[in-house]
Order: sequence, then C-alpha cells, then structure tokens
Amino acid sequence: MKVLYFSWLREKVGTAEEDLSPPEDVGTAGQLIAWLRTRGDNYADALADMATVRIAVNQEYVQLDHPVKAGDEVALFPPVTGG
Amino acid sequence: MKVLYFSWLREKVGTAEEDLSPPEDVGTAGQLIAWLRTRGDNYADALADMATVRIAVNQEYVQLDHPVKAGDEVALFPPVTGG
Amino acid sequence: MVVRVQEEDFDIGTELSSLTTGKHGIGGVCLFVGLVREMAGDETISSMTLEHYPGMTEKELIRIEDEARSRWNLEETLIIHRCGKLAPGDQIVMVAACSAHRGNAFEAARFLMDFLKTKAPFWKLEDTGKGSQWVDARDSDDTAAARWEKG
Amino acid sequence: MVVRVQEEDFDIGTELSSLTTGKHGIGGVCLFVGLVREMAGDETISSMTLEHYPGMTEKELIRIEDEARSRWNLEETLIIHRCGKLAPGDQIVMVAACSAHRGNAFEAARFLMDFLKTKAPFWKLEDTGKGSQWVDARDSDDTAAARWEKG
Repeated sequence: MKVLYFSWLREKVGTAEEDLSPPEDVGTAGQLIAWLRTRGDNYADALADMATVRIAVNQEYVQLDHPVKAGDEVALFPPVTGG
Repeated sequence: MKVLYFSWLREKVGTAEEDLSPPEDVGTAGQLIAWLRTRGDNYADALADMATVRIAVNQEYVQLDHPVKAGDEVALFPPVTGG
Repeated sequence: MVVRVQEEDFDIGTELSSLTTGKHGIGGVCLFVGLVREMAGDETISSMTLEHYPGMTEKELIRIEDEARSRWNLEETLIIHRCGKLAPGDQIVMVAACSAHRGNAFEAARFLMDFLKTKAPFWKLEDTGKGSQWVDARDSDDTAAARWEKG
Repeated sequence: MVVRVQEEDFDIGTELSSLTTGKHGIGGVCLFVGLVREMAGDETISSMTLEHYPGMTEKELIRIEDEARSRWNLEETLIIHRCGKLAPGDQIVMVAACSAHRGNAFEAARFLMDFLKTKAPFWKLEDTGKGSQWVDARDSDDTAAARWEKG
C-alpha cells in the first residue's frame, strides 16, 4: 500500500510517500490512521486532529469507514487551499 | 430645444435630430410627446405606444412629468438592447 | 475605473493586465465578455450594427460603475462596449471587477452586466437573410436588473 | 473542456480565443482569474508556493467541470491552475464558462471556483518576513461551496 502525505502533514510525518504493509486487521481508512499513529510521535502529531485530515483512496475522497487494501494509493492531507 | 431619436424611433420619425420650438404650454416630457404626435403620422406612429418609449432629458433618464424647456437636449428611444 | 465606447476590438489580456499591474491587493478578477451569436431565433445573423447615444452612453456607464463601487469593495472596474458593425463571434462588451475576494468580484461583474443591459443606451440591429431587424428588449433582462434593487 | 495544471503562466486572451474561436453559439463568457495578493493578514508575502497532488488534482478538476456541465447549458469550460513558486501579482488560477446566455456563464464560473476551492488538492505555502506558513482553509469557502449542494 502506497501512502502519500501533503502540505504540513508531509512536513510533520517527515516523508512525502512510503510503501507500507499494515497488519491484516487494518481494513478501513480509519483503522489505517489509528495504526499509523502508533508508528511514532511524528505520525501521532500529524494525525492528532481528524478535523484537519482529508483522506483519498486511489485519488478519490473517502470517509473513515472506506475500505483500504494492499495495492491501494492512500493520501492524507489537510483541507485544500488552492484557487 | 434639441430632440434626438434613436433606433427604430429614428427610422419611424425619419430623422435623427431636430431643433424644435414647441408652443409655450409644452412644459413636460409628456406634453412634448403629445405635441410631437400632432406633427405628422410618422411621429404619431413612432410614439403610439409609450411602453416602448424611453425619455432622456440632458442625457438622464426621466419620466413623463419631467420638465422640458428651451435649450434642453431631449432624447426619445426604445428600450435598450446593448451588452 | 475604465469606461470606453469604441468601434475597435479590444484585447482582453491587455486590458486585464493594464487594470491589475502593480495592484497587489487584488485577489480576484471576474470578467465577462459578450460575443455576437450567429443565430437569432431561427435566423442566421450575417452582421450586427450597434447604435448608441454618444455622451449619454458614457455617463450611464460611469453611473453604473459608481453604483457598483458603492455597493462592493472593489479595487478596479472596467467597462468597454463596442459600437458600429460586428460579425458573429465578435466581441461586443467586456466588463471586469477586481477585488480582494472573489465573492465581491463575481457579484459586481454580474451587477455591471445586468445594469448595462437595461440602462446603457445601445441598440442592436441584426442583419439576417430576411433583412434587418432591431432586437427587442428582453423581459429577462429587466428581471435580472430588478434583482439588484434595494428593498 | 480544458483542464490544465502547470508551472508556466498563462495568457488569458490566448486561452479565451482558443476556447471560443469558431463557436458562434457562445453569447457570453464569464472568466475568473485569481491573483497572489501581497498581504496575508498583517504580513507581506514575498512569495507563495503551490503544492498539489498530481493525478488526483486533474481528476478532481475534471469532475468539477463535469458537474458544472451537468447543471448548466455550457458550450465550453476551462480550468487552468498553476503550481510551484509564485510572486505577488502572479496569476494562480483561471476558470471560464461559455454559454449562449450570461446567467449560465456567471453561475457556472462561480460554481467552478467555489468547488475548486474546497475540492481540488492544492495547498498554499506563504513566505513572509516571519518565515513560511501553510495557509489555513477558510470556513467561508466551505460555506460558498455548500450553497451549491442539491437540496
């Protein structure tokens, strides 16, 4: 599973992109985020407030209950500020 | 008094601009139009339906009760269709 | 604040950059450009002639801009309207409203167009295969302008 | 239908004419251009960097255009958004909606901007005298987008 981070989420986590193999009981975006938080203070800090985290799976916006699986591209980022 | 006509009002009256000296009892735009109608079928036809006539005195929109006097520039034209 | 009535065509990019260059408080520009359509009902238009009332036209356009500037916080405004003979696809009119924020720019540009359509003394004569015909004013334009009347 | 994400600047006049040339059913074009403002609150901005999510950005922009075209009768639409480093006064984004009638063009262009602001994955980093700072999303943008939600 490829996980991407953008904007200050990228800065806080400390990487733009990583290939991860979460445990088998990680089946949703919400479970993925819970697991990521356990990987270190940088993750816990970046993902502390879900009100400021948007999730895309395979380049489409999803909610926390959306399934994630091996081979997916999951992106985590703050609310967008373009335009 | 200078009287200007535009668009199909100009075509119906048959002139774009004329210098006129209405009788002394013509004191408002409405009275001017009533007097113009007596000047010939072309005027009567052009000014038959006041719903399609707009009036400007000295280049500002006015209503029928607006005063007109010697030296004024009075314009009569249909509803505008620019833009 | 720019108001022009002219026979010549205008270049949107040039007009816009002369309006905004060096004015770094502008965050958004809403522009509207009106073009001559080829069809009028079922008739194909070969050309269109725009008559106007020189003197009063400019005054009305300035009045419309003043009104927009009194209603919204605008950094710049522009109205250019062509007169004379035009062909399908030609540019007729351009309005622009520049503001710090996009909401003001959109609202003001639409206001400029709605008022211009009902107040600026221009008249369109369409040339079709069946001869020339003056364009009728539209009730929908009066309705659009009435939206902006203060309650 | 045009969607582009690019580092290079764009020329509004060129973009507009390539959008409308030969399409004589277009009566009105509403264009919005977003510019980098010099001030962010009390701070002067020296430059701004736009990060985005390549791939998803284009998909979201296409989705936004599709949605606009399903809601209004549009002859053409365009969205160009820049990425990378920009300076105050620089163009960030351009949207355009072309329609037979001006109401559709105004509504659709505003919809494109409102949705782009809340959906397209771009993030602004402002460089000021006090260092760099990511721009916060605005509640007013969410409110603007929510206006368009179908009841």
